[in-house]
Formats: sequence, C-alpha cells, structure tokens
Amino acid sequence: MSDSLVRIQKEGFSVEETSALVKKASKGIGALVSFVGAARDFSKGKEISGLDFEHYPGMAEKKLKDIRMRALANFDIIEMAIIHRTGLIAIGEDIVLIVAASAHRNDAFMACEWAITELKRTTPIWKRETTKEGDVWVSETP
Amino acid sequence: MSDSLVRIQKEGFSVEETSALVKKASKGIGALVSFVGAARDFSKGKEISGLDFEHYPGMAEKKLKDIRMRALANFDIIEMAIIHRTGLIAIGEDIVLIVAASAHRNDAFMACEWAITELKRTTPIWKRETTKEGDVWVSETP
Amino acid sequence: MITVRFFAMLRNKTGCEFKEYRILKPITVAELKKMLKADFPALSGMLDSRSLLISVNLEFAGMDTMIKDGDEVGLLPPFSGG
Amino acid sequence: MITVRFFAMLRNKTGCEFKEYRILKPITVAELKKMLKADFPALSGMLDSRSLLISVNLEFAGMDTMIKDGDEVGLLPPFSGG
Repeated sequence: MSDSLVRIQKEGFSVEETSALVKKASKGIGALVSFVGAARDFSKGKEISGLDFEHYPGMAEKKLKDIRMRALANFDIIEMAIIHRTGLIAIGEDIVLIVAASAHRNDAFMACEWAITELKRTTPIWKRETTKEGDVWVSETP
Repeated sequence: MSDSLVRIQKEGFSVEETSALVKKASKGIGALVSFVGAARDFSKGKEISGLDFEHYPGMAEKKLKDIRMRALANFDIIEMAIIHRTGLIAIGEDIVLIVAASAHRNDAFMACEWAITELKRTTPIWKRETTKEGDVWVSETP
Repeated sequence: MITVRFFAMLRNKTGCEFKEYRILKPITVAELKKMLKADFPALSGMLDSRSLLISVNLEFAGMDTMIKDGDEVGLLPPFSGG
Repeated sequence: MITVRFFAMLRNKTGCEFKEYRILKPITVAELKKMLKADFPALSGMLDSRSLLISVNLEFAGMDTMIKDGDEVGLLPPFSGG
C-alpha cells in the first residue's frame, strides 16, 4: 500500500482516488489537505505552451518515499500520498499531488506545505518549458 | 458560476469536479490547495457513530459567500470554492470542502487555512454527534 | 410581526422552531431578550451567555441593534461546522 | 566500472546520457570531477558551481565521498520539480 501512495507516473492522477486510498489508513482521519501543482501559461513573464518533466529514475522515487516517511515521523499526521508526473504536460494539466491526512487540520496543513517545499528542494526532477524562443530547462534561466 | 462555487448541500461532493470548476477561472493557476473535513470515529474521547448537521438556511450560505469574497480580497488567490454538507453524515464521509487556487502555492495555502478557520468561527452550522449515550449537540459539551 | 428562530440545542430547549412577536415599534435586541426570557425560562442561562450570538436579517447583531416589524432574528448557539 | 549519469541541461552540454569510467581503486567525488572536466570542457562551469549536486548510488554526496567500482554517480543540476 505504501508503494502506491508514492509514485512517479506519466498518466494524470485523481485527487479523489488518492484521497480515498489515504483515508483507508484510519477512521480517525478528520482532515485531508491536498496540494495540486498545475501547469501555468506564464512563468516569470514568459509565455509557456507546454512542459516536459524528466526525473532521475530510482532516486526521485526514493526521495519522495523519504519525504513521506519523514512527514509521518515529524508531523502528527496519519498518512501521506505523493504523486509526481513525468514527461509532457500541457498547460492547465496537473503536475504534482500531495495529500496529507490527520485527525486535526493544523497538522495536515503543516505537513502538506512542508512536503511540497521539501519535494522542490530534494527531488531530482527537472522541468523544461516550451516557449516561443524554444525549449528551455528551467534552471538555465535563473 | 460564483454561485456554484459556494454551496450547502445534502449530497456528497467531488474534489475533482470542484477543482476543475475552480481551474476554469484562469490558466494562470499554478497551485490548488484543498481542505476536506471528514467525519471521525472518535471526538474528544467519545466514540461517534454518525453526525447530523443543521444550518441556518440563507445565513449560512451568505456567510460562506462572504468568506469567499474576503479571501479573494485579502489573499493573492485567483478563485475559491466552499462546499459544506448538511443532514446526516456517516463516519468516514466528507463534511466540508474548501479549494483555493493561486499562481503561487503560499497564497493558496494561507487562504485555504484562513477560510476553514473563518468558516468554523462565523458560519451558523451546528453538528450533532450520535454516541452510545444518545445524540448530543457539540456545543452542549464544552 | 417579527420572527425569532431557534437552532440546534435551543430548539430542544424551547420545543419549537420559531416564535413570532407582534411589535408596535422597533425594539432592541436587549428588549427582545427580556421577552424571550419571560416566554422561555429554559433559555435564561443561554440568553445571558456571551457564547450565544444573535442575528438580525442574517447578519450578526449587538445588544442595541434595532429590530423592526418584518425582521427575522436568529438565536445562534456556538457554531460547530467544518 | 562506474557510471556517471547526466540529466536535463547537462545532457544537452555533454551530448550523451552517461559516461563510464574504469577505476583501479576507489576515488573521491573531487577526483571524478577532474576527470569529467577533462572529458567534457563544456561542463567546467557547472562542475565548479555549488548549485550542481552529486549523487552516489542515489544519495547526495560530498566532495570527499568515495566512489568505488560498480557505483552510479548522478550529476544533478538545480531541481525544478513540483
């Protein structure tokens, strides 16, 4: 079960199904906080027509599992799911989903916000933006 | 559209459909933060077998609309949806949904957390818990 | 005529959902509370409590808010939504 | 044999996905960086930059982390997931 709670996949995800999976952990869950990152049409003033994500297979999954385990250890949460998509993503589509579940809402809010910040900091995933001037890896343009 | 973004209803809700509705507001949405409150099996040490919600028709909807408008005015968010269920709710079922959408994630997290706190503070909705000792309105047992 | 609505545990105490009063001139929330205490002794404690909020026409009201003919008043025990 | 993997814009600079080196004894990350600079001059700037992270066997590594035969090294430009 914990495997399917942390995934990197090409396909889209369902917040509904992921929340249902998370809720299976306990009837004591009173709060679910979800973060969905979506592909915006503008980034730092540049018009974006699409995104392409690359990840380090093996390491990216490992880092996401680490984040879930550390969230469970450091926050008063009951369960957490993390899904990140890879490959081509169109504008408006979802990129990443984090669901944190707890008895009381503060814990789920804190854990969810921490997890997405930690994901951006520690997970080897790279985004390439398609713009009018061509495809650009995001960290090439600081 | 803004009407269907704020609702009190007997039926369950879909986080997916509500998020899709919220996302229609702009292609500049990069972050959606959702809060779902669910019916727990225990509350303050008491075992709960079900919930029954009552609201002040007219005023509760008005207060939820106020919360959405104040969230849009006071946070850098693009759209917000608020749905609260009324009537009988079984353990494990969802009670309330708030979706906040913004360009950057901090704003959506802040607005979502503020909105659920404000909902609890200002919206005339009352919860009755079914326990072994009978049905108890929550504020009767401080 | 003004309508006073009772919610949640207040309805259990009053045994009814609402009470109507005919008023000859506008009255304050404080004056209405006195009338309610006389008609519903079981509400006395709640009516004196700061945790009971009052609404007039779907907006929160203070002790000196005026209630006029046709208004709807809500007696709102502590909320427990969410 | 050790395998060095290049990701994102690094792959554009090297023109390949990975490079293998035969090593006779364990080497440090710092030593590997020297070898990479010699083979891929286009990576020199990045290899000197603190924003480039190195992984050894899927874990973050430091300049003095030892790399031994069979290890997999990742050259990780700044992340942009989420």
